[in-house]
Amino acid sequence: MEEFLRLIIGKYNYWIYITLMMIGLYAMIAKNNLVKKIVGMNIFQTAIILFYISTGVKKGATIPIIEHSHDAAHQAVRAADYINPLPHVLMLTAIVVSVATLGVALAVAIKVYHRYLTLEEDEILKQIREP
Amino acid sequence: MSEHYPALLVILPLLASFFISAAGWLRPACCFPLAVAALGASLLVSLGLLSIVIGGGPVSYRLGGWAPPWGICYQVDHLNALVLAVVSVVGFINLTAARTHVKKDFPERAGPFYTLYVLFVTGLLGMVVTGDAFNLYVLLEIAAITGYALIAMGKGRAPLSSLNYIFMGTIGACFYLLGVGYLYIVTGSLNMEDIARLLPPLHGSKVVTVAFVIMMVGIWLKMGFFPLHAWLPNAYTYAPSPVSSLVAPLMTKVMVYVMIRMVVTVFTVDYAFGVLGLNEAVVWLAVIAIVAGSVLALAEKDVKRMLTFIVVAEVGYMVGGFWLGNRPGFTGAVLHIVNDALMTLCLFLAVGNIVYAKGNSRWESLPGLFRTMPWTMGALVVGALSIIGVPPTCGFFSKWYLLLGAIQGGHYGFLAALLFSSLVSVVLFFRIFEMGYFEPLGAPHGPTHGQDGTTTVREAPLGMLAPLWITALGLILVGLYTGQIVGRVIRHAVPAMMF
Amino acid sequence: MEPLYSIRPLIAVLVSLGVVPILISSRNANVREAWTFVAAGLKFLIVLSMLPTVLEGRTVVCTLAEVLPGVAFRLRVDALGMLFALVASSLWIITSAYSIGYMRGLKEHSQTRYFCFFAVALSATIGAAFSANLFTLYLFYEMLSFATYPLVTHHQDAEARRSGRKYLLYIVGASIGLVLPAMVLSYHLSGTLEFSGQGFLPRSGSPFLLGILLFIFLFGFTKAAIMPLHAWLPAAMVAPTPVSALLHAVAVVKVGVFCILRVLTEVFGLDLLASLHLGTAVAYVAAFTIIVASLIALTQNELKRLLAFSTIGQLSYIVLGVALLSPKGLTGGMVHIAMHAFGKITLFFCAGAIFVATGKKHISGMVGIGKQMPVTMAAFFVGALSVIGLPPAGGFLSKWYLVLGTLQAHQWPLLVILLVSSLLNAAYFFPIVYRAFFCQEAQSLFQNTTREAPLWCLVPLVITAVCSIVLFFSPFPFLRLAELAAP
Amino acid sequence: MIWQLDLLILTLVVFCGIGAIMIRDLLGAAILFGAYSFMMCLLWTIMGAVDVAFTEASVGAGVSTVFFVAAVYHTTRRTKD
Amino acid sequence: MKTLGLIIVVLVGAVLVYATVDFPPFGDPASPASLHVSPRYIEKTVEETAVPNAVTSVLADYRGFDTMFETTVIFSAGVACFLLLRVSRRRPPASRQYRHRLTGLTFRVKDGREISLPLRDFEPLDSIWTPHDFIIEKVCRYLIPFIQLFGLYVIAHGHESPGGGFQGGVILGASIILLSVSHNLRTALQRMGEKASALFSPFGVLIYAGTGALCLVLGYNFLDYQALAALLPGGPIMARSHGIFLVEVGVGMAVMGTMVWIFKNLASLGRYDEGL
Repeated sequence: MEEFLRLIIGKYNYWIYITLMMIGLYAMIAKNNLVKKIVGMNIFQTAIILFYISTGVKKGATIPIIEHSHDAAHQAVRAADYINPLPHVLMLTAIVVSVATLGVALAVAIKVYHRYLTLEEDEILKQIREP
Repeated sequence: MSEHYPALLVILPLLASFFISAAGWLRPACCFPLAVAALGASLLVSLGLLSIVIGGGPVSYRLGGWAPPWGICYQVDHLNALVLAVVSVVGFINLTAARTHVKKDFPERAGPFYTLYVLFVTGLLGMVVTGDAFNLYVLLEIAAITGYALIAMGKGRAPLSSLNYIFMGTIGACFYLLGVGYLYIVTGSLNMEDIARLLPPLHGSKVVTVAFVIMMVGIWLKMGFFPLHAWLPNAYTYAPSPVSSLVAPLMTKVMVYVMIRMVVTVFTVDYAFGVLGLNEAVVWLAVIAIVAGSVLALAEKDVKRMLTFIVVAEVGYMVGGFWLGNRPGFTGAVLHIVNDALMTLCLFLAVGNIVYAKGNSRWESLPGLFRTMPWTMGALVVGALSIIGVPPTCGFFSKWYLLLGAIQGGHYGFLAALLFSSLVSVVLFFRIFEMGYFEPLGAPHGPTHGQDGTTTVREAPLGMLAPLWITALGLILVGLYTGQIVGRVIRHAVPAMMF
Repeated sequence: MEPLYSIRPLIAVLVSLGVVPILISSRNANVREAWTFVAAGLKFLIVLSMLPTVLEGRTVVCTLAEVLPGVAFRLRVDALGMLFALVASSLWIITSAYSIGYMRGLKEHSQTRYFCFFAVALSATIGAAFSANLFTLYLFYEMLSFATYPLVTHHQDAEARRSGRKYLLYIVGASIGLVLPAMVLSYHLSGTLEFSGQGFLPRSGSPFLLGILLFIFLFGFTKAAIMPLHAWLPAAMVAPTPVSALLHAVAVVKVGVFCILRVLTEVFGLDLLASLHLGTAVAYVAAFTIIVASLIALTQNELKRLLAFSTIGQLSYIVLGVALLSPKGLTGGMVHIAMHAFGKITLFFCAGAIFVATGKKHISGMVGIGKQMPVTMAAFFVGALSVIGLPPAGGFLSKWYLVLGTLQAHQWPLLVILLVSSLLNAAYFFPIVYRAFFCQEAQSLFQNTTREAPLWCLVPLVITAVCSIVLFFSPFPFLRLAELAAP
Repeated sequence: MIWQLDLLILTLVVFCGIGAIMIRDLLGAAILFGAYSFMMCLLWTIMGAVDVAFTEASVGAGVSTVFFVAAVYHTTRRTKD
Repeated sequence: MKTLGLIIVVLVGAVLVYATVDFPPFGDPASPASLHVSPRYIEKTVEETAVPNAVTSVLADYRGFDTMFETTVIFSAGVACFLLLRVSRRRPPASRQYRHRLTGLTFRVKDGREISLPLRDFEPLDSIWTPHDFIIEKVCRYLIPFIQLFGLYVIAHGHESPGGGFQGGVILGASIILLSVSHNLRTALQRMGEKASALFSPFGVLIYAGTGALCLVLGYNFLDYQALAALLPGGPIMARSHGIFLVEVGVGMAVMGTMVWIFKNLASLGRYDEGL
C-alpha cells in the first residue's frame, strides 16, 4: 500500500500529464464543436510538453544558466547542479509547432464556418448529407 | 562540394522558399521559375547522393559541426538515398504539371502556393535524410502544416477535410513525439543510432514497449493505415489537383519509410520481430487494410476518391510486406515505396488532367474520354496496369517480391489479399475504361462516331501532358531497371538479420 | 550447342510495335495499310531468317535486362517457339489482306485503332513465342490480353461490352489470380524461372504441391480454353471476323496452349511429370474438353460460335498430345499448332466472307450457299477436312501423330476419344458443306448466280486453303521443327 | 520547489483543462485555455524550465489566446457541448 | 462517438500508465536522461560557445538545425494563414461616411464621389472604424514602446538570461497586436503594413538559414558558426556566440512578422479592414 502511495506521489507529474493528455484526446475525438476540438488539441500538445519538461527535472538542481565568472579560476561546472536543458530546447520547438498548428487550424475552422455557418460537426455533416 | 550534399539537399529548397515567398509580393512571375530551380537543384543533389551512396556506401553529415549524439546529424544510407531520389523526382515532376492548374484556378495566390509546395517537399526530404529522432518530428510538422494548408485550399468540403486531417495528423505526430520522449527518458539520447546502441539492455522495459507501440500507432495514423485511415480519402479527394498529386504519392510513402527506419535503425529488427513478436498481428492488420481499401474503392463513383482508397490499400501492401520480416518482403516494401509513389503520381496527374478539362472526375464526366483525351487516358491505362501489377510496369515487380515474401513467410492470408486487391483493381480500372471507351454506346455496326471525326480531341495542355507521360514511361523504365534498383540499392538496405 | 546471340528476336517482336506510331499518324487509309503490310512482311522475314539456325538445332538468344535475381527479360528462339512464330507471322500477312477486305467491305469505324491493336497483339504473340523464361512469357501473355480487349469490343455496343467483360474476367482474372501466384511459388521452389529442357522445378518438391501447381498453371492460362474456363472464347466471337480468325483461332488461343506446353515440357519436364503420373491426369482433362466441346459444337447454329467450340476442342488436342509424354504424341501436338491454324483460319475467313457477301451468320441460313459462293465453300470444305483430320489436308498428319502417340503411351482410352471426337467433328462440319452444295432447288435460300465476297477477302482464304493441302504433302519445316522440339 | 504548491498548480491545471473543454461558450473556453496555459507556465517555472515557461507565457497565454478570441469573434460563441 | 472516444482515451491512458510504472523516479539526477547526452551541454556550454544559458546554446548551436526548422514552421504557418484567408478582391463601397471628431456629426458621400476634407477634423467612418476608448487607447500607446524595448532586450540578452529570439519576437509581435486591439487594425497596419509583416518573416528565417549557408560557403559544415571567425572579431568560440546572436535576431524578426501576419489574417478574415 505504502509503495503504491509512493508510486502515486513520486510520479505525480506523470499522472497529471496522462490525465491532461486524456482530456485533450477526448476533446479531439468526442467533442462536437470544432473550436473545442482545437482547444483539446492544444491541451493534448501541452500535456506532452509537460511530460518532456518533467523528464528534465533534477532534484536539487537549478535552472540551466551556468553561473560563471570571468576570472580564469572558475571552478568546474557540475552537470548535477543544473537542470537538464535538452528537454527545454525540444519543447520550445514543440510550443512553436503547437502555435503554428493552432494558427492554421483556426484559419481552416474560420473557412469551415463561413461555408456552413456553424461550428458544430453534426450540423455540418447534416448539411453535407442533405444539400 | 559533394560532402555537403546531404545538407544542400534540404537547404537549397528551404532558402528558395523564402525567396519565392518574397517574390510573391515583389515579382509574382518569378515564383514558378524559382520553385523549379529549387526542386531541380535538390533533384540533382539527391541523384548525386544516390550515386555516391551506391559507389561508396553510407554518408553522414554533422550539422553545425557537432558530433552525434550532441548535435544533429544527417545519415544517408542506401535506403534513404533511394527514397530521397523518389521524393525529389515526384516533387519536381508534379511541380512542372502544377503550373497550368495554378494559372487557371488561383493565379493570385501563386506565391504562397509555391512557397508551401517547396516547403512541403523540403519537409519530406528532411524527414528522410535525418538521423535524429526529434529532428524528424520537426520536419514532419513542416510537411504536415504545409500539407494542411495546401489541402484546405480546395473547393467545397476541402476545409472540413483538412481540419479533420489536422486533428488526426496532430494526434499522429504527438504520438510519435511521445514515443521519442519515452525513448529519451530511458536512453537519454535522440540520435537514432545512439538510441539503437543503448536499447538492447532495455529490451525488457515496459517503457520501450510502449514507446514502440505508441510510435507505430502515430506513424500509422499519419500514413492512413487501415483502421486509422478515416481522414485520408476526404483530404486527398477535395484537395486541388496539383496538391493531391503531390501529397498522395509522397506523404504516405515517406511515413512508410519512417516506419521502416524506426523499426530497422532504432528498435532493430531483433526487437521488433523477435522480442515483441507482433509481426503476425500487424501483417493481418495489413491484410485487412488491403481488403478493406479495395472493397471501399469499389463503392466509389468518383475516380479521384477511388484512387484515395487504392492508396489506403497500397499502404497495406507496404506495411504488410515489411512486417513479414523476411528479405523478399522487405525488398518488396521498399521497392513498393518507389513504385507506388510513381504510380499514384501518374494516376493523380491523369485525374488532374480530367478534372482540368471536365471540372470534376465523377463518373458522369468519363464517357467518351478515350476520344476526347486519348493521351491522358493512355497514361491512365499505364498507371492502372502498374497498380494491377502487369509486367513490365514497375507495379508488377514490387508485387512479385511481396508475393514471394508472403510465400517464404508462409503467410497465405497476405498472399490472398494481394491477389484479391489486384483483381479488384482490374475491376476498378476497367470499369473506368469501359465508360471512357464505350459510352455513349453505339448501335451494332452503326458507327455513331466514325472516322469523319464527329467528336474532337480536347486534350489538356502540353504542360500537363508532358509530366504525365514522363511519369508513365518512368513506370515502365523503373520496371525494367528493377534488377538494378534491387541489386545495387535495396539489397544493401536489407538488415542483415533478415533472410 | 552454343546459342547464337542476336537482337533479331527483339526486332521481330518490336517491328510491329514500332509501326504503331506510323499507323496512328498516317491520315490516308492506303498508307496505313501499306505500312501494316510492310511490318508484317518484315516480321515474317526476320522470323524466317532465324529458321536455318534453329533447324541446325541451335537457339537464338537476346537478353535485355535482369529484372529479378536469376530472372532476366530474355528472348530465346528454339524449335517450338520458331514453329509458333512462323505460323503466326505468316498468317498475319494473309490476315492483313483479309482485314482490308473485311473492314472496308463492312465500312467499319475506328479502323486505325483496329490495325494498331492488331499490330500490338502480334508483337505480343511473337514475344510469347520467343520467351526464354516464365516471366517473359507472362509479360507477353498479359500484353496480349490487354491488346486484344479493344479488338474484341470493337463494335462498342452493349453486347461487345458484355463480352469484353467476360473476356477480361476470365483471362486477366485467371492470369493474376492463378498464374501469378503459381509463378511466384515456382520461383520460391527453384530460384529461377528460366526454361530448360528438363524442367526447372526441383524433383524433391512434394508431389502434392507440384500437382496443385501444375493444375493452377493449366487452368490459369485460360487462353487455352480448357474446360471449364472456356466460356470467354465463344463470347469473344462478337469481334470482327479477322480478329476471330487470327487471334481467336491462332494467336491468342495458341499462346495459351503454347504456355501450357512450355509449362509441361520446360517448367516441369517430362520426366517429372511421368514420375508423378501428372501427364495422364492432364491428358484426361484435355480429353474431357475435347469431347464436351465437340458435343456442344453440334448444337450451335451460329457459324462463328460453332467454330469457337471446335477451336476449344482442337486446342485440347495439342495439350493432350503433349500430356501423353511420348515422342510421337509431342510431335503430333506441336505440329497440330500449325495444321489447325491453317485449317481453322480458313474456316473463319470463310465465315467472314459469307458475312460480308450476304450478311448471314447462322448455319440454318446457309442452305444452298455453295451455288452463290462456290470458291468460298470449297475452301470451307478443305478447312473442314483439315480440322477433322482427313487427307489430303494437313490436319491428317498431326492427328496421325497423335494417334501414334497414344499407342506409344499405351493409352487406349485416349485413342478411342480421339477417334470419337474426329467423328463428332465430321458430324458438325459435313452437314454444313453438304447443305451448301447439295440441296434441293426449293430449299435453297440463294440465287444461282455467283457473287463472291470482295477479292481482298477471297484471295486470302484461297491461299490458306491451298496451304492446308500443301502442308499435307510437304509438312516441312513445321514437322521438322516439331520433331526437334520433341525430345 | 515547494511540493504543496506544485500539487496545487497541477490540480488547477487539470481543472482549467477540463473547464476549457466543458464550458458552453467558446469565448469562455478561449479564456479558460489562456488560464490553463498560464498555470502551465507557472508549473514550468517551478520545475526550472524558465525558457519554456517564458515562451508559454508569451505564446500560450498571450498570442494563442488572442488567436482564439479573434477566431471566435469572427465565427460564433455558440457551442452545444 | 462519445463512447468510442472514451474507449480510445481510456485505452491510451492505460497504455501510458502501464509504461509510467517503469519510468525512472521523478527528478532523479541519476536518470539516463540526465546522464547521457545533456551533461556535455551543461559542462561545456561556456567553454565551447561562450553562452552561459545552456538552453540558448543548445537551441541555437548544438541543435541549431532544429530551431531553424522550428522557425520555418512558424513561417509556413504564416504563409498558410495568408493563403487560406486572404481575400484579394475588394469591392469599393457604394458610399462613404465621415464623422466630425469634435461634434460627432456624421455625413455621407454617395457614389464614390471624391471630396477633400481636413482629416485632422474628420475621420472616415468605414467598416474599420471602431469606437474609441480613451483610457485603453492612451495606456496602450504609452505601454507599447516599453513592451517593444523589453522585447528587444529579451532577444539581445538571450545569451545570459531566459529568453531569446523566439520569446522576444513574440513580445514584439504582441506589441503590434496590442496596438491593433486597442486602436484598430488600420493603425496597426500603418505601423507595420501587410507587406512588411509578410516580408519580415521570410527575411528573418533567411537570416538564420543564410548564416548557416554562409558557414557552408566559408568551408565549414552548415551552421558551424566557427566559420564566422573569419568575418567577426574574437576567436572561434566568440564566433559561435556571435553566430548565435545573429540567428536569434533572425528568429526574432521572423516570429514577430509572422505573429502579426497571422493575427491580421485571423482577426480580419483576410480582408484587412476591421480588427477585433
